[in-house]
Amino acid sequence: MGPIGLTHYLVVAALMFALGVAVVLTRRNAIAVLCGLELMLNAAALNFVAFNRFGSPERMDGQVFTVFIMTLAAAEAATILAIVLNIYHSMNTVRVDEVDSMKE
Amino acid sequence: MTTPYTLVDWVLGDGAGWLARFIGAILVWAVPITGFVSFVGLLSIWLERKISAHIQCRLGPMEVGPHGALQTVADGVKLLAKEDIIPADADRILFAFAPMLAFAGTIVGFAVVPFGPGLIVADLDIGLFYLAAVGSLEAIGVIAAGWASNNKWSLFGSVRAATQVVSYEIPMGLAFVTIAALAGTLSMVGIVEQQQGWIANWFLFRNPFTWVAFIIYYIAALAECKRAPFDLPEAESELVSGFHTEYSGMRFAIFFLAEYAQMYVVSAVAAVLFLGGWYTGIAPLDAAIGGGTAGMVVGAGVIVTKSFLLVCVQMWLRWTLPRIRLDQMMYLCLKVLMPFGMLTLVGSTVWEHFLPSPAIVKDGGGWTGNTVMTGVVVAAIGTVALVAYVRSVIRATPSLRAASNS
Amino acid sequence: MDWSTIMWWVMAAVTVIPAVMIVLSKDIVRLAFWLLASLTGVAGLYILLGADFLGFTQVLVYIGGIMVLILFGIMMTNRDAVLMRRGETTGGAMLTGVVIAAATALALLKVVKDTKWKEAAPVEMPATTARVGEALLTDYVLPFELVSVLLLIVLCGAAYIARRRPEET
Amino acid sequence: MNAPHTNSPEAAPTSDVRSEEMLLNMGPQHPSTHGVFRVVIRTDGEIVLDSESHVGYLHRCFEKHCESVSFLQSVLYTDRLDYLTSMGNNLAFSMAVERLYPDLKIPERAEHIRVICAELNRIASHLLAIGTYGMDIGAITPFLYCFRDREKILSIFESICGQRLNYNYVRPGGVAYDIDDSMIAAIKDFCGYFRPKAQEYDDLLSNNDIFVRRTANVGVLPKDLAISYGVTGPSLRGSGLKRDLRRDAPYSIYDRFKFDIPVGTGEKGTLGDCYDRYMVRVREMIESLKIVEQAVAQIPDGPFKSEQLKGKLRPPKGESFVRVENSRGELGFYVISDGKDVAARVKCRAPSFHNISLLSDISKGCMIADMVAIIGSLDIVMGEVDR
Repeated sequence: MGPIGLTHYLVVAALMFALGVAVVLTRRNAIAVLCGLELMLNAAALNFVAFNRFGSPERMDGQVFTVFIMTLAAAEAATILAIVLNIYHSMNTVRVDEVDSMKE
Repeated sequence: MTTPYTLVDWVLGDGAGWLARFIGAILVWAVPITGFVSFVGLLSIWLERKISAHIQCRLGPMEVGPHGALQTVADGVKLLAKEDIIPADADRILFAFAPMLAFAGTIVGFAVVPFGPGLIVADLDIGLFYLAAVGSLEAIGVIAAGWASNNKWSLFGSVRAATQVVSYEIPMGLAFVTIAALAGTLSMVGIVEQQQGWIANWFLFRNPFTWVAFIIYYIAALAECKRAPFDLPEAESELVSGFHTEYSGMRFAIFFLAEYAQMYVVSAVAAVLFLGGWYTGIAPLDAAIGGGTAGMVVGAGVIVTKSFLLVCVQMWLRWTLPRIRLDQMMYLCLKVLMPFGMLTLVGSTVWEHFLPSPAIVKDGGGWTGNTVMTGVVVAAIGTVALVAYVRSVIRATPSLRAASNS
Repeated sequence: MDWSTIMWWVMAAVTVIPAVMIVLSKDIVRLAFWLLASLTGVAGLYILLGADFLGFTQVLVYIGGIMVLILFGIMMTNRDAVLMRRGETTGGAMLTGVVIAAATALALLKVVKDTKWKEAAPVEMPATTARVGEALLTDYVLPFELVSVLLLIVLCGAAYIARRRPEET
Repeated sequence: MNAPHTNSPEAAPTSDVRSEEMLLNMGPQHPSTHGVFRVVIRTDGEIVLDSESHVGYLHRCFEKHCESVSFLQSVLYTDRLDYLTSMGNNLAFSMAVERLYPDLKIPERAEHIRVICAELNRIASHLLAIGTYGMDIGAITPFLYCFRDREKILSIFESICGQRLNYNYVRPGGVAYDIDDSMIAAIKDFCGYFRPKAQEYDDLLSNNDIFVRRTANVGVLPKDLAISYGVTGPSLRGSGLKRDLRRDAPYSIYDRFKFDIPVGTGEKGTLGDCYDRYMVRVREMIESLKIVEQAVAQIPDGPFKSEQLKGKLRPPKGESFVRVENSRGELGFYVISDGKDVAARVKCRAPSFHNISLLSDISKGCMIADMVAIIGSLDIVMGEVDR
């Protein structure tokens, strides 16, 4: 077990991403799905920062990207929650598989 | 790069290894900080009782110790001995976890609050940003408490807490940014050092807009601490006790302590940002005290006194004002504080661009043309406010006045 | 093993174990709190990577903002505890999800293992706050402004979507 | 910020939108229901869609008691009706019994003492109402200020009749004990003390911006709705109707005194809102003080109870109805006597019961915090609602 390198971070990010995928696929509650999405976004952001740190520490691109990811995650969370609240208002459910009125 | 553990270095010297530094940091800081938080809590609770009592024409606790000074200790012992009740259908783990989260969320804020020159756990170069970040941790604890209690009133309390804390972070952040833009640094020590010299160097008096920033910060801080008139999350006449309705014994005491510790944190931050930190505001006096241990002791006394004065103002407000309603709370934040905060930020930077403060004179000096101008503006605002107040008093309910004069 | 290695393992554990618990936990509020722990771990990893500004931004945005929003959303929509805890996942969905997630994990790990990553020699990272700010306002000023506009749109849009519409029935 | 909370049903969110509704039990153990009162609220978030009042937790069979104990003993039970205005309750019941006797003369001195006590008690009751109302809104200090002054009145009562809350002082035929010069001096002292103090309540509450914003335009009670529900007292006058039995149907010796009847004017918001009801109470205290001052100034010497009523009361066969303006509204007693020493039937018309009955009508579409403000502004006493 050598010093902590890029691979360590990538493994953590990969695990996080896979767990995020698992949450998104197994959950039916829209808010739980949102939590899974946040996990996946964070995995990607962690990769960006790690690449920045170990790839080109003299530049800031990875960190700036992460800043944008966080901004977008915040925007996404706000929008999703607004939609979820609206769906809950009109259909009284937050199950993603029960919101199917556009199917037929 | 700033050294993270100033006092640790001071105690251990430079040669210590990481383990020694880590344990040293815990010993040197964790114990005093926890002790200080408890002391702040006990003192504030006693102060609150006495202040409220004197505001309300009564004496307050008088029995235990001189002027009831040990009443809070006695209460603490009582709370320790009380049965720890967890409601039957509560989420037991979250219920137990919530007070700790609230307390931890408060205590981490102490990491960047200076208690005096050199007396700071970590002088992070993004100290102010750190404070803004951890400021909402306590709210998470409150939300968890409200949810875990499985009580509708508690749930209302935590929904209100969520709404309130998230909203008021924005005007608070705007006030932070106003000062950070003036100071050019986010480090708490750096900000204090910018205010060295005469009282005119305090950021409060730097330009007229920082006055507004101070008021905005203070109102937002009241809301962050959930103090009256923003005590909606625990509004006892509406929500029984809000989020801590179901809490008893030590868990309740921890919430209580967290609330008072947070009151101290926001007040100390106000002292650092606006009121010159550990400087007395009298340049020759500061110079006479000098650095070293004497400076540390006096500086600690000054900043703690300033903080406690602001804590007392919070108490004064609490025992004077009624509680505002939820929609009014949001109105105040979104339609009053936020526009004013943005105006403050812009106005302050524009003022600084055209009328820059002179380079800080470390010893003496400070009363410059800028200061005079600030004084004029402040005096004008003060006069307008005074006239408005007198008018409102004169116009107050004429019929009742007529009746009581007849 | 030095301090930063130990801290890395701690932070990695704080990140991954709660992430596993997110998959396993039945209760949606518990799930949200596990997410909170996981995101805190990520913030710790950022700080270990020398990105202290990002670390505290993570705390500010995720824990102070998004987590509170999520908890708020849960409280607004899941009042019935029984309904909330009952039958969140079906066996089939669980199986499919776990299989796909495992496949993803394996694929990603293989990529991580097989690729020869260009790895610069580890250097001490200077304070990042000023540099991030500089980068945002020079090289990335256009995306920065676009993101601001996007946030404004989201602000209006979310308020519009979530508002009460009593006239509609 | 001051958007009016209208009471029209269309202003309330339509109920056929399925949204996050919650049934909330406010009370019977809740700090703001002023006793064991229970309101079941259907809320949408913080907005009250519907509310249903449940009373009866404090029912004590007052009327049945009166049919089994003597008239003098019944006075004791009237104390417990509106326990904050026991003097007024005693007075109303005593007058109802006295009216059963043809040509009974109550001594002048007794009448004066009755008026002084009733009005002082009205001040004490309004002080408590205002104080607890401030507490409902979240201001704790006015409560203590009000209690400080109420305490002085209670001390006066204590010296007069030995009791601080349930006086059992006004009895059929007069009052239980005479008052002496030191008590009159204490009452005069209080009048001089209290007049300037009233300004303190204005400073603390009436002119407080937050208080005004919390109460103005909240819980608007239109005049016609108030009349149709039989609302009386300050709550009715808050809606702008100048109706006060002391003026409109004078009993005892109220026709001799000069006083005004404050009514709501909608000065800070809509006519009949919580602020108007609150303000009527504040102003009524000053009017009561005027009555006390006049009564103390002209109190004659003489007996303090009628010589005609001695021993066990056996009113002649008949029935009587008396209503008085109590601090919460019109308190009426309907007493039927069949010549025995116990009443054949007693019916009490309690103002709080009528005042609280419209709660669900005026609280539709308000917020939970407003619900508290509305209950507080109606100023109910559960002892009287449930009897």
